Amino acid sequence: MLDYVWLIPLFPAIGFLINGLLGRRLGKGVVSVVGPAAIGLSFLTSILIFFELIGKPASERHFEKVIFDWVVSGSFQTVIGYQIDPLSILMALVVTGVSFFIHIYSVGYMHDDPGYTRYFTYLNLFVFMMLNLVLANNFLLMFVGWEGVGLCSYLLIGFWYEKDSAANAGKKAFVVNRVGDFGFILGMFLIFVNLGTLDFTDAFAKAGQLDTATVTAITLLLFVGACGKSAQIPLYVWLPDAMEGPTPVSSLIHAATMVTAGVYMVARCSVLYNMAPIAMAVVAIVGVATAIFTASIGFCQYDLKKILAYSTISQLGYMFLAVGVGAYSAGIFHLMTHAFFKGLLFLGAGSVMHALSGELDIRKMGALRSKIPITFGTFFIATLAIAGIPGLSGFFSKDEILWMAFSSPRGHFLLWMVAAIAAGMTAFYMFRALFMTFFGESRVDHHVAHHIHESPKIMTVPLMVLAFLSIVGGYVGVPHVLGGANHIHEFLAPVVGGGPEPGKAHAGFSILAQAWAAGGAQGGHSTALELFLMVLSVLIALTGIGIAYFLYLKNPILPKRLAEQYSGLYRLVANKYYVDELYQVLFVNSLKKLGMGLWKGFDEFIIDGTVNGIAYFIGWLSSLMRRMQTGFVQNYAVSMIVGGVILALYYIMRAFF
Amino acid sequence: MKLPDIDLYLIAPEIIITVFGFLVLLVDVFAPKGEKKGYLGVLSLLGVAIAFFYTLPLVGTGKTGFVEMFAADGFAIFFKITILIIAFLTLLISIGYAPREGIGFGEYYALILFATFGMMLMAAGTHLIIIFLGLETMSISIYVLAGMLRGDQKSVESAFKYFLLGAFATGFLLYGIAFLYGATGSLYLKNIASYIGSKNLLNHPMLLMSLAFLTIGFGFKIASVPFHMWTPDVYEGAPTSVTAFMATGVKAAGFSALLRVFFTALPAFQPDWTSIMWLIAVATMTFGNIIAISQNNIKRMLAYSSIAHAGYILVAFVAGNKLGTSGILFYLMAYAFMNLGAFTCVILLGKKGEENTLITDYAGLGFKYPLLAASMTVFLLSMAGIPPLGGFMAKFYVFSAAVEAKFYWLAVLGMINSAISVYYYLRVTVLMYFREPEREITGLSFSPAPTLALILALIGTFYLGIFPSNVLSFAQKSIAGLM
Amino acid sequence: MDILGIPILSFLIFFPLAGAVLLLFLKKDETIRWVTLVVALIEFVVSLPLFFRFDSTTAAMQFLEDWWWVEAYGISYKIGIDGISLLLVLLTTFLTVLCVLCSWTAITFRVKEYMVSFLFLETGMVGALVALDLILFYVFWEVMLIPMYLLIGVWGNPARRIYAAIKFFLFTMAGSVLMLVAILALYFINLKATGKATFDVLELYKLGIPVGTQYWLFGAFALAFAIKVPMFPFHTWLPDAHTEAPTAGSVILAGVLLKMGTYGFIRFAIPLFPHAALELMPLISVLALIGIIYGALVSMMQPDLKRLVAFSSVSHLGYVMLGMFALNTQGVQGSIYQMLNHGISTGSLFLIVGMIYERRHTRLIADFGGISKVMPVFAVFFMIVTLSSIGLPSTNGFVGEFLILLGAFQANTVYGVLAAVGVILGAAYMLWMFQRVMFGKITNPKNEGLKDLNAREILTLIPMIALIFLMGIYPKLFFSKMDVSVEKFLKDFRGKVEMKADLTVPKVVAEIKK
Amino acid sequence: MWVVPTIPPALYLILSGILFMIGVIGAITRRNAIVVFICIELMLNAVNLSFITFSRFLQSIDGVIFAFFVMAVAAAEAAVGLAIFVMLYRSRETVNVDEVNLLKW
Amino acid sequence: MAENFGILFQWLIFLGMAFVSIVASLLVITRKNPIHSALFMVLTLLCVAVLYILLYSPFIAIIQVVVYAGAIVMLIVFIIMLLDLEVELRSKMKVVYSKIVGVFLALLFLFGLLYSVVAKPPTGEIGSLTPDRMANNVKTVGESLFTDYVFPFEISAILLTVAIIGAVILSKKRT
Repeated sequence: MLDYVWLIPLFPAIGFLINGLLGRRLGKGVVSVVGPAAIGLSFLTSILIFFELIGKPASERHFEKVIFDWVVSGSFQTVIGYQIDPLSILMALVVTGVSFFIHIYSVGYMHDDPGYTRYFTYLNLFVFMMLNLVLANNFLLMFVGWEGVGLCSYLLIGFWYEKDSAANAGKKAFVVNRVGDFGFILGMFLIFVNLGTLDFTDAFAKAGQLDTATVTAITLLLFVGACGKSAQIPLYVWLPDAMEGPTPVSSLIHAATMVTAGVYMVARCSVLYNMAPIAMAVVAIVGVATAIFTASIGFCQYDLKKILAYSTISQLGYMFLAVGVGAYSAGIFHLMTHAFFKGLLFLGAGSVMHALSGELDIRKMGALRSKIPITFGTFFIATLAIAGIPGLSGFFSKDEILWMAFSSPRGHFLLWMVAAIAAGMTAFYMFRALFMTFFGESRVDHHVAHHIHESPKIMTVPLMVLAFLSIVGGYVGVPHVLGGANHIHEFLAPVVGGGPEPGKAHAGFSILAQAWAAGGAQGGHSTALELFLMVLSVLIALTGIGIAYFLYLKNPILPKRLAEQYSGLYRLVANKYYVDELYQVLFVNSLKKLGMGLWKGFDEFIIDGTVNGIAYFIGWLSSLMRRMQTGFVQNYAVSMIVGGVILALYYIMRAFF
Repeated sequence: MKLPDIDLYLIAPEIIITVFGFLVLLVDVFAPKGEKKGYLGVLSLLGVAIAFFYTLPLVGTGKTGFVEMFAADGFAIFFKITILIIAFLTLLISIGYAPREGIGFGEYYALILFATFGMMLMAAGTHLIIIFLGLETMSISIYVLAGMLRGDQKSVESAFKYFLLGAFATGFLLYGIAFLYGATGSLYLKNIASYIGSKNLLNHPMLLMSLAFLTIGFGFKIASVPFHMWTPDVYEGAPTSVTAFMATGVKAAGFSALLRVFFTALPAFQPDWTSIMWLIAVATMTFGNIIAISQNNIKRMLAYSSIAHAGYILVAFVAGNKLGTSGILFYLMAYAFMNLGAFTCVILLGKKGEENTLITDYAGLGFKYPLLAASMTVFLLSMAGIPPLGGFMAKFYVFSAAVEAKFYWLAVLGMINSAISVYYYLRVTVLMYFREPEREITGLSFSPAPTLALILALIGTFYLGIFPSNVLSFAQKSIAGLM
Repeated sequence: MDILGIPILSFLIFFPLAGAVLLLFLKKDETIRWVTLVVALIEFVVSLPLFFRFDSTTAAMQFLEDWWWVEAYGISYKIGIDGISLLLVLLTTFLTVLCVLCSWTAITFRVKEYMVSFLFLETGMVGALVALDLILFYVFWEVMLIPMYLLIGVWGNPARRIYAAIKFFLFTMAGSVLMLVAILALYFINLKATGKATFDVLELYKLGIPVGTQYWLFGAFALAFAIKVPMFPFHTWLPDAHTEAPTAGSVILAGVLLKMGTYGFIRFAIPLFPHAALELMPLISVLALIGIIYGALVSMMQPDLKRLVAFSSVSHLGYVMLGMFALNTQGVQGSIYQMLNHGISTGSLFLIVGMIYERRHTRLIADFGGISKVMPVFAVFFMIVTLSSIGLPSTNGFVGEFLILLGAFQANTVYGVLAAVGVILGAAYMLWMFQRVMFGKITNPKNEGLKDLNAREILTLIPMIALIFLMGIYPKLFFSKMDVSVEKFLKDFRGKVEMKADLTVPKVVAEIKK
Repeated sequence: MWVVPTIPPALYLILSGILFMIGVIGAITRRNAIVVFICIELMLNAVNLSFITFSRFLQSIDGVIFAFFVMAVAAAEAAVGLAIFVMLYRSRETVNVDEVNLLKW
Repeated sequence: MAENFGILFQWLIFLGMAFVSIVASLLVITRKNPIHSALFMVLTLLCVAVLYILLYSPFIAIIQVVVYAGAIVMLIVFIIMLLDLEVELRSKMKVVYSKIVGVFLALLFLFGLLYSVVAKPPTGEIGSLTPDRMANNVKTVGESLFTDYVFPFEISAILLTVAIIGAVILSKKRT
């Protein structure tokens, strides 16, 4: 079965081709079958392969399949080839699985959209590209997927291209991603220049040859790519705008799968990252900073999807924190659980929109819980999961990250602290959204209110499946401290290792970490401390929930008053710290101005001016010189004399020399 | 007292031309009046053709005659062939043009033949008197030809200017010859050279002065700066067929005499003349090209262009090597075809009482008279030096000579000039193809003779561009006796 | 291999010419179109065996023909192809077919003259690509100018076509005149050193030229080619020429004519003057980089679609030059590949712009918006081509761009990094353009009734799209053809550069120093 | 006993040069075309003087012959030139050189 | 002694003629009336003719008087009379800068010219034609013309014919 790994991306590709080339002829019915079925088959294949893989001993869980030579130029040799190992199959499962349900959901959600066929075409293409990304056995093919998903993201964000905001958002996503890709591409160059290969296996095997500076540069550059794709500071700005796309797209691409590609990539390159402590520190810091920064933005948003978007960014920050402290498996674990609950949250939001005829402003919702109970139920589960309530998937994964941030040799107390606060903030704003949407008084527009309805089965079933997964998904990684086996950790260990070995931390935070250790917190690896921190984080989350409850259910007027009291701060946060505006001024406008200046000033004025100037000059000279031709014979004779005198003087001079 | 050996075969072409010249006059006198006199042209053509066939057997003989005053060496033969071709084409276009303008009487054709006779003497003379007399025969014929359109003020003015300046230049030329004679005691070019060599007269002021005088005299005929000033006026005013004849024939003959005198009689002074000629060459190219840009009469533009071409040829002259000299020969041949071709087009575009020589008259011609316009384009592009036309190959040889002689900058300046020249040649094609006509030109008649000339010129232009080998190796062989 | 007893390359050169002559005797526009199409198709079909019969294991010139032209001067009619020119020849014959197709309805007047010019142009292009004799090359090089000049000037956009045509002609002409002098100088240097009168490039490759002289000669060659490419700052003719030319003119200009410049570098300038090329590498690379970024920035602000694409060409060809002057395998191969890519992507872009121009008679971006709605098929094609142009992986653009960047990066890290910035900008301006044209609501009522592409137009675009993907997904097909040639090119180059110590035949030095 | 030296050729040549240049000056200053032509004849005459001088002092006949042909040419030119003047006068009523500039630039 | 006197006499004649010819030629270019110019031209020509005799070239001297002074100048005078050109005397001479420059340059040229004849005497090969053989050179010239120079002589015949044809065709009234 492993040999048929190429089937996994092939099915979506076939689906893409059928829908893309023939979809309009075949009609909606066929498209609704082909689209999800392609993914379903792919999902099925992944499952089969997964089982075959776990049937093997841990050390043999690696398989590569080369399809054909791709770019071959001198010593530069790359192939189209797929590899199966725990990491990639896990990703493939998540991708195909979540995609499958979201496809099904989409059949209902997009049912009346005129671009139905186009939608599924893009979606299949996306899955194909995503699978290339996760299954690739070399950097270049990964990059194909990497850019490919970016393209699909672009296409799907701008799906309703007639809306300027959608088109703009799509373009923004693509360009910002390109900035990230710029780093990725340079990272690849460095790898190739130093190792002579872009093949994962080869490259990681040879990684030992790299010196620290190089490997740091490589990893940092790759991280720039990850920042772009996974919306980390400073390249996160595209993701909130990406909510212009259809909601299932947000769910699939901008929550569950594509945006996590950066995390996957860092995990994939764990060998390299482990060699570059500084880079890891950067990853961790950027991750945690993103987590708290965007969580704070989530406070003041009223657009349900935007809240979820910022939450996504924040959660991605967590994942980076995890991989940054060397807890790759924790990061991937969170990636997986996040895919479930965040996918669910978005689908739920979609369901809400469906019920409210597209309304997204939570100020115009409220008291929906009884009207759309399934949506509410699943949404509620997901919210609990993301808030880190024990028992649900989010709790396990988030808690592992927090613990690793604290305990890992690359970790630090401060990282933990910030992350924990961010977790509390997450709980707060998620519940804020939940409360404002489903509880309290209805603020729904009256002409919408009378036909609020639950979504059809085809939408609610995926919700329920994902809700189920959000609950149980965490049990593959129950930490040892709670008596779990942490299967996922073990499963991934052959690929990402057990993280950096303790004590080997020799740079980055090591000094601080040692100080912390020396400061008496050497219980870092003690069970008690772990449990204590776990409880602490749960408490923080509950506090967040409590505040949300207090502010939005008990005293719904209070938030407004607070906002008025601290209007400066409020405006700052509500306007997302003006980052977009800053970028607009810094990059977009200045580049436009530069472009204009170069065009008008340099191209047309200087270069063309010079060229035309010469032409005009010659023309002018010509019109001047023709006047010498006066028409008077005697002037002509004088001209001859002039020539004669010059000649005569010249020749007589020659007589002397 | 003994008569020199007279070898009439040697001067057979000249004799035939002269005889036909008189024949034309006689036929004209005895022919009934008022009729169309196309046959006069045909008769002249016949003369040229016969002369041509009498020239061919002389190829490679290298004989001299009349006390070595007259040579039938390769150089002379090459030029004679060129000149006869020019005369032939000129006569062909004249058959269409002269009657149209009311000058198609016997004297016109006779004068063309006599001028041809003079040119041939210039090419063949190895004695200064022959060269001088040839030059004068040519000049006087052309003075008259230029003023043929007696009712046309421009034509009269052109003859007047040409005459005054021509006579003025003759004075200088004569002074140069006198000094040559005074310094060496001989009028034979070969003797002059050997005398200079044997007596080592390199710094003789009189000889150097004579160089200056000769440069003025010949520079006038070939229209090099600053002795070029007559060219535009005379070319513009003269009847177009005569202009064509002047632009090609006079220039060719002028160059033949220049080459003959400088390379045969004064090769010792090559280092002396090189740098000043360098200057003249550059000035000639530049003046011609730059002023041509702002012209609005096609004849005048072609006049300036012909000045520029003289400049290109002078580049090869400056190079002074075998390549250059043969390049000049080739150039003049190619130039004859393309320039005569261009003038033929100019003539074909005109009709009685309407010359249509403004460049704006060419607007929209490209699609109205596609073949005429295409031919004109070919000639202009050839003059601009675009391959695969004769003009390109000609320029190629000329500049390669300069490069060979290590006059890199001269070659570069030449090529830059060539690029500038493209502008005004293109201007005509722009008008022909890209613009709508400002006024309708209708009722053109393409009489057979000029059309034939056009075709021949086209063939020549293409032939020299695509298969330059034969003519080039002929030219290379031809200069053997010269240097 | 012979076609009708004529060696294949000669056939390829002169067949279009024969076709053009045939056209002169035809009267009806429709017949003329069909005949031209058939001629172009035959030409293309005949050129295909080149690809299949090409021996990709040798770097030697193949399909060689060698006759004297002007023997006294050593000018020969020597033609042949290697892996580098092979693909460009095919590109030429291929694009010509599409150009004829896309001119079908766009050209309504003087069809005969148009088609004649086009076939004439094809002769020039193929000739220049296969010529192995400098003079022969120069002749074809110049021959290309005239039909292109006419194409722009006669069938161009009325407003500024004359300005554009003259500018095109004079720029190119100005560059090439110096090249002729340099060719001559090279000839005489060779003549003095070896006593052999020849313009045969392969012979001249062997010549060691003193470095000081190389600078001059390289400079003269480089100027001619740089103008043609066009490299910054000689590029200003391009936007005008492209904008004013008819669609097919733009296609062929972008697709093939610009490649003449880059091809000239790789065939003549670099191998003939390796030391100068090496020494001037930073200069050219920096100019290429400026071109990349400059082109992108200026492109961003263009209000006119064609002008935008034209400036994007400046940027793309900057990549080509950068890769070539990386002078390593990846760079050079990428560069050659990018030449093909640019021909296809930008060619298609011009086709597409032409199609929409035919419908709306405007090319101003501001006049469009929301076209996707009314022309969905068109939108798909446009999107794919746009993506190819910005080098999205799995399209052809990516492979070339990536290798170029890689090559440049290996040659000089800074170049690689700066060039990669261009990739970002490329996405920005292309997508912005796409957005403004295709997305949003239809604001201009004139755009509401636009018809989607017809069969002929789709037929024109499909081969392009197919190639875009084929070249993006299975580039080996093409790389395998040029591999050996490129390796030889680089090997010769390195060999010569290392030979620096005993570089010159002493005789030559003495001659030059005089 | 003093011996008067014979007249050196240089003096003749100087005279010839002066006459030539007077002719040149006349030719470029006078307005009347006929006077201009007279001046040109003066130039030719000066050249002839040179030829004869050289002929005399080099003791060769060539100079004399050349002078003879120069005269023939001068006569021919006179004939044609005066005809041109007459023609010019007929069309313009003037033979002033600076009124004849229809053709220029 | 006698030789001395002869030579002295030659000097006198030479200086006198030179002086007169220069003055006359200056008058040629300064007299406003073209007739006067023409007549002073005759004077110049006559002076030069005398010098020719001094240079042992009586043939040329005769031709000078007959052809030049007799024919050409008469033709000129005739034309002046015919065209009635004295009327134009009244128009004043325009001072054109180029003419002043021209005069200046011509003088400069003259110095070059004079330098070149003074710096070195004629260096040409000395022929066999001693002055006494030269003295009756009508015969010598005649012989030369019809032997060695027969071809140029024939050419000059054609030249003159051309001139006549030209003169006739140009000056005849329009048909």
